[in-house]
Amino acid sequence: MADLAFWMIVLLTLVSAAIVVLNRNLVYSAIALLFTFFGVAGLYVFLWADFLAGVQVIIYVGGILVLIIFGIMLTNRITSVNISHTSVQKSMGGLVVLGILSVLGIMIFNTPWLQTEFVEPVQTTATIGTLLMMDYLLPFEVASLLLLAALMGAAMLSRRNE
Amino acid sequence: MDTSILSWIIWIPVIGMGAIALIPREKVQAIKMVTAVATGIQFLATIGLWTRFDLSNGGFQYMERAEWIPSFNITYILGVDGLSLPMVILTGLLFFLGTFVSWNIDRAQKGYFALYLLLNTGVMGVFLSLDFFLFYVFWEVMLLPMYFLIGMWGGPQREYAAIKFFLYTLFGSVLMLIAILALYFTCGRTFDMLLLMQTAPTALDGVMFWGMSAIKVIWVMLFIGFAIKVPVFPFHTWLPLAHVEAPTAISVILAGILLKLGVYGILRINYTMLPVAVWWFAGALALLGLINVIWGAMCALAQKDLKKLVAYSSVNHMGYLLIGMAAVIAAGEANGNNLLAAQAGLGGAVFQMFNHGTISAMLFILVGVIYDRAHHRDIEGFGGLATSMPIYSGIVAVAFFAGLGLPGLSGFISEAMCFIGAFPVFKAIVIASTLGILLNAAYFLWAFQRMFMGELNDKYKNLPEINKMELFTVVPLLVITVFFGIYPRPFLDLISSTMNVIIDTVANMGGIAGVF
Amino acid sequence: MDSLNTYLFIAAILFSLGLFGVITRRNGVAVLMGIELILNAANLNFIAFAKFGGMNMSGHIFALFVIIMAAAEAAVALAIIINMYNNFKTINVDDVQELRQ
Amino acid sequence: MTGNMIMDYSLLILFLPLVAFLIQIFIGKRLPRQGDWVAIGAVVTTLILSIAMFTSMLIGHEPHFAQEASFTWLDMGAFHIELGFLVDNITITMLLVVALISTMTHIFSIKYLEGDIRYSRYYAYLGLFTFSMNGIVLANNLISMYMFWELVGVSSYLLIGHWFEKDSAADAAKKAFLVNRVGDIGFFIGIMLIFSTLGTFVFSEIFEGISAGKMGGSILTFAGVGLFLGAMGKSSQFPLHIWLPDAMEGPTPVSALMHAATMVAAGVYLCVRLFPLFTPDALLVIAYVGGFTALFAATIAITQNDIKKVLAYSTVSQLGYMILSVGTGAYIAGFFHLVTHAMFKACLFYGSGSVIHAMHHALHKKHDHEADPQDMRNMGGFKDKMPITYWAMLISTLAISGVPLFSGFLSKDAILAGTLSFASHHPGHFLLPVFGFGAAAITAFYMFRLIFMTFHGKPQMEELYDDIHESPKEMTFPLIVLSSLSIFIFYTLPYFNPFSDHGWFSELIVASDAAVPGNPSAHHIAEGIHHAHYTAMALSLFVAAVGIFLSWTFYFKKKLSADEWAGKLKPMYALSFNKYFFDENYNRFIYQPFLKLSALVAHIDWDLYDKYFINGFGRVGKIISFFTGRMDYDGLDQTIVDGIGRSARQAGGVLKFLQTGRLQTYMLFALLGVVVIVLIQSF
Repeated sequence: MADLAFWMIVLLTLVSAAIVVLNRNLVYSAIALLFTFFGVAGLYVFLWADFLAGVQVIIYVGGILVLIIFGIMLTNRITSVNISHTSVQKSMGGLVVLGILSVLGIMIFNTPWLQTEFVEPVQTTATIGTLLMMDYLLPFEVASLLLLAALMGAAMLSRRNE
Repeated sequence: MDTSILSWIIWIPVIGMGAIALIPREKVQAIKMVTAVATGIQFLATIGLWTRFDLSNGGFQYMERAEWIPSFNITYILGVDGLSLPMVILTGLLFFLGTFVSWNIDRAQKGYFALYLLLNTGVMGVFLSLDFFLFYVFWEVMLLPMYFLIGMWGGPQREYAAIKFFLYTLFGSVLMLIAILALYFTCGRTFDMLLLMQTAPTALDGVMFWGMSAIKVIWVMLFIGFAIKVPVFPFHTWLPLAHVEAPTAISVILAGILLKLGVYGILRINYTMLPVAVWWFAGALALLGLINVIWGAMCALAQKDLKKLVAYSSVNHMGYLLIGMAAVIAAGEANGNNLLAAQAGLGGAVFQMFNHGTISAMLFILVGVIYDRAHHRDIEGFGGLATSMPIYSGIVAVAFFAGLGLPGLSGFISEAMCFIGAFPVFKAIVIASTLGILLNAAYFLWAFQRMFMGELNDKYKNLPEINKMELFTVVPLLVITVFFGIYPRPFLDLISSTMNVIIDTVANMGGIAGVF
Repeated sequence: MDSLNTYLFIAAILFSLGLFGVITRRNGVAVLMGIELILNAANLNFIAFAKFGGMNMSGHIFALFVIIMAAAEAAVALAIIINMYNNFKTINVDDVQELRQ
Repeated sequence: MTGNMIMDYSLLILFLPLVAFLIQIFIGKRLPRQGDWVAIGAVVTTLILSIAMFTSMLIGHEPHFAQEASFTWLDMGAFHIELGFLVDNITITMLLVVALISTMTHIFSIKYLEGDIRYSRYYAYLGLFTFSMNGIVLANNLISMYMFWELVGVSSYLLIGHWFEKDSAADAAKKAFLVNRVGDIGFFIGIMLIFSTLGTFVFSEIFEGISAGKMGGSILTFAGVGLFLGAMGKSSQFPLHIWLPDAMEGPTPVSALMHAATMVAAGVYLCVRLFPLFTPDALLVIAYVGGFTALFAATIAITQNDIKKVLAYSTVSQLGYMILSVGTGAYIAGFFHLVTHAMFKACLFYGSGSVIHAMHHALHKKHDHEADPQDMRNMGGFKDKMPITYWAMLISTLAISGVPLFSGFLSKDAILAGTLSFASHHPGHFLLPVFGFGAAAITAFYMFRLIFMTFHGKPQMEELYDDIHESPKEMTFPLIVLSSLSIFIFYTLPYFNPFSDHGWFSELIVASDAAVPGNPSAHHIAEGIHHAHYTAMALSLFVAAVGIFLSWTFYFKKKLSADEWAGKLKPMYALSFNKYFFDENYNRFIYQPFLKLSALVAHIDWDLYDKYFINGFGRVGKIISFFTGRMDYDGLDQTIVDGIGRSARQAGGVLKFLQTGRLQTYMLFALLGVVVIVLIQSF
């Protein structure tokens, strides 16, 4: 059962990811991306990362995807029926990407990964919280600074310069 | 002594340079003050070195050691001994005085003083570094500011002079680099000079390069690299040109310190790392010294340009020094263990280094003084200046007399020591080179007569007398010259322990020199 | 199913797809989507390593930071794209060919 | 006087003039009277101190008195030099002579140099000169002697060139220094030879070493000749005599100081000090050089018309005597002559200075700037106008001519006796006494010629005659003092026999034995001199009489015309008058060729070697880079590279689209690169 669910989620993720990159219509791509994100969130669940799965859904789906769709809306006339776009150098790109994939695959399967016994976590969210406030306090602050900077930068950039 | 005073001495000018970089180019006075303060502090620090220097220790003192590039065994080693300390003090002094000589530089002062301080760091670094790689780096650091200082602030032919100087010395340093690398790879991959001094003689024993003994090949390559700086006879022609075209302060530094770097290199590296080859080369060294003496003197005799005359006099004076250096082999078995002659010769050579530093610096400053006033340096174009500028001509007279080796002034003692030391080994060469004493006097006195004696040239009736700033730059050198001329003992005490170490190193190789 | 290699390979495929999108898409927003895919692939790796490395929570923290980064990046990138659109009246990246020979 | 006091006094005598020099040079101009009183005070003090030392020497009456003190000057371990003083009877006597002549010069110069623009400078240099000479006198080792030796050279340079506005003075100063340097080279080589063999510079140690046989043979001869070469330069012996007559360009009191007590005396003093180390061969060289110089310079003096030139050549000739006596072993006689000569020669120079001073003022009054105030042909009959000068000069002339009752007779006689004795032992060297007696005759002749031309006969420039006056007290005082000291009594005390040189001098100043094994002992030489004493006396009296008589007939009675005889002996006259063309020949065969050679060397160095050889490297480099440039461009670039390029252009028509400006393409290729690298790596 779990196996089946797992493979279903994998399939969902990969197929929707393929649609994201291959579909000519941007709106379709965006919607496919939604499913990809959900799929990845599902995989997180399988990996015992419940907190992250939540975050994934909230930020990616609730934040980034909405942003992307806004981007599409803002840059294409919504009235034009065909919000589509073409791709270039597909064959060449596909070849290279396949090459990369095979390289990665060979690497993945040939590397003797160091693995340790799985320990069932007591509570991931609390641990993450503690870690963020203790060990990773500085990166945490830097990240907040980064977000602030991104906010200001985005505002600055998208302003019409009169 | 666990201090980092040597590092401070080296890097103070760089701090000054940083400060200058922050000052706007219009604030010339501030730039000059910063230079003066930086060089002044450095000079005081070198004096401090002297006061706490252990005279009885012939080895290195104030050592500093730090990792730099461990993967290539490159370390940051500094140290000072009786050979380098006088040079360090001289460098500190001349750069300090040189700042005031440069006071009248009238364009691009910011760049000038920044480069000047960089040059200072380079020179100090060469004298103080005990790692071959560091040595080479400083050697090159010194080259570049010199190129710009001559090429941008020099006389009419400055670009030609600068490029010639640069190419000539670069040629030398390439040879030196090859030799350094050869030593590095044959002697256990280290640049540490102290280590090389111990390992090089044995590690190189029997090694051949292209069918020649590696020791000889490396020795000669290093020698040529240094000889260009000295300059030894066939490599000397960059010198008159560079000296003549350089601005006064840079001529002072060139003659006073840069020429000594060559000699210092030969003594520090050729003599202590490859002492065997000294035996093989000493005769040639003395002969080159003779040629330098006579050739330089004759060229000086024929000069019409005062600065060129002084420049050739450097060639001439360096000849005495080479002869003195060659005397070191007197201490060997083959020459009857004549330690006395070796000490006189080597001590004389090092003393001559210092004395030539002060005397030629003085001469160049004085040439600069008259050039600033008359805007030419043609000896024949003056006449009777002693009437219009009595103080100046008095000082010039003393400087000239110092240059011609008058007893009571320091130049005499070092020249005499060089001769006395070399005499037992190279009788014919020394006797021939005593002719230099005469020629020396001839060109200085003749120039003096043409410039200062005779009827006063009306054109120069109202030349202003030497001013306070110029006096300030000359008088310390004058005092040193007179003091060491009367009582040389403090100086010789300073160097003698180290000299004995070098003499021992070379003399001990006498036994195998025959086989070699 | 529940092995590290599986997750890694899934992540690799996801990465390759993202890369393909980045390389081939002409539309800036689409390129951005590709980048998001790549980032997701990376995150997947982190989490997978975290789980199979003895539930090391540092992996989660890293993933969290990547998500934060992604959010910031998406905001800035979209701002750029909108700016570009304002200037060039297109968001097709290959129409913006200032670098052309 | 205790030893310590002697040393203290010597130090004071040495350094007082130096202090005066320093004061004068730095603040002299700002002192009242330009500070001449500082200098005079200093030398007068040294004179008093010297007299004190001298009296103590006379009272103590120790012939072998000697006192040494030294300090370490430099020390490098094995190589160390001790500088020090040696005070013995010779030193004390010499110090007195130097102090006396120096004092007289200082006093004489007050009026002679009055109003000179560099009055304080002049006194400063006199102080330096005195200091340097005292240094030579006191030295107990070769190094400090050499140092002071050169300092003497410098001070002479400064003083001869005192009036440097005149080219001739500047030339003369330079010439003096350079000619001396030639000698100094020999001196220095001698020092090196000795030091490299014996390892010491101290006289006594050198002598010990030589007696012990550590040094000898030809090396010692060479060393001796080298050292003597230094003496030749300073004492202006043939062929290095050329600087001395020119040095007359200096102020006259300087000439007096230089020719009587300081500079030229230094050479003789050196020979006296170092006598024990000369080998027989070296001594022979010395004797011949000295003897020849004595005669040679005398022959030049005959024909000179410049009053100072006559005295200059006479000095050269007298120095030749002293050197000759060193060569024959009778060096104490030479030293004796040095002392007596100092008095009368200084007196003669002051006399001539006094005359020139008078002439100068007279000419000045007449606004005559053409006539030469030093030319004896413009003088004549000054006897009545300048009685003190006349009598002083006459006494000195009698002394120099070797007339009994005067000091010169005693010393000259001793020298001539020495040569006679030497010749009797070595009959092959009969020329030495011939030189000596010949020179004696000629000396008497030309000195009286000087007296007669200057002080007797009709005034040659009548218009001047009335304006000639005796010089002021400051100038006549030294004349009186020094001419009195030319009387025999001062040298023979406590005895009064004017025909015997037996006195305090011969008792207190005794010769030391030669250190070289095989040289005759001092006793032996003294014996020989004693033996030849009366023969020499008779002969010298005879030749002096002949000389004076001839001079009297030529220039006083005018029985024989000098001009006529000059015409008859034209070639010889011309040679003598032109000083045997030494200057001209040196100029033609040495200076000019050497200057030309130097110019050539400089030309080779700068215009050939540097321009073509060194810059040749640059030029060759340029040519090579031109060709490599050509090869690079025409060969490599145009054919091969461009060939590839051309062929690539067709294919590259496609490839150029690689540079699309599309970032994605670039990225694509970057990724391709990654794949390729990974693939390559994995193999």
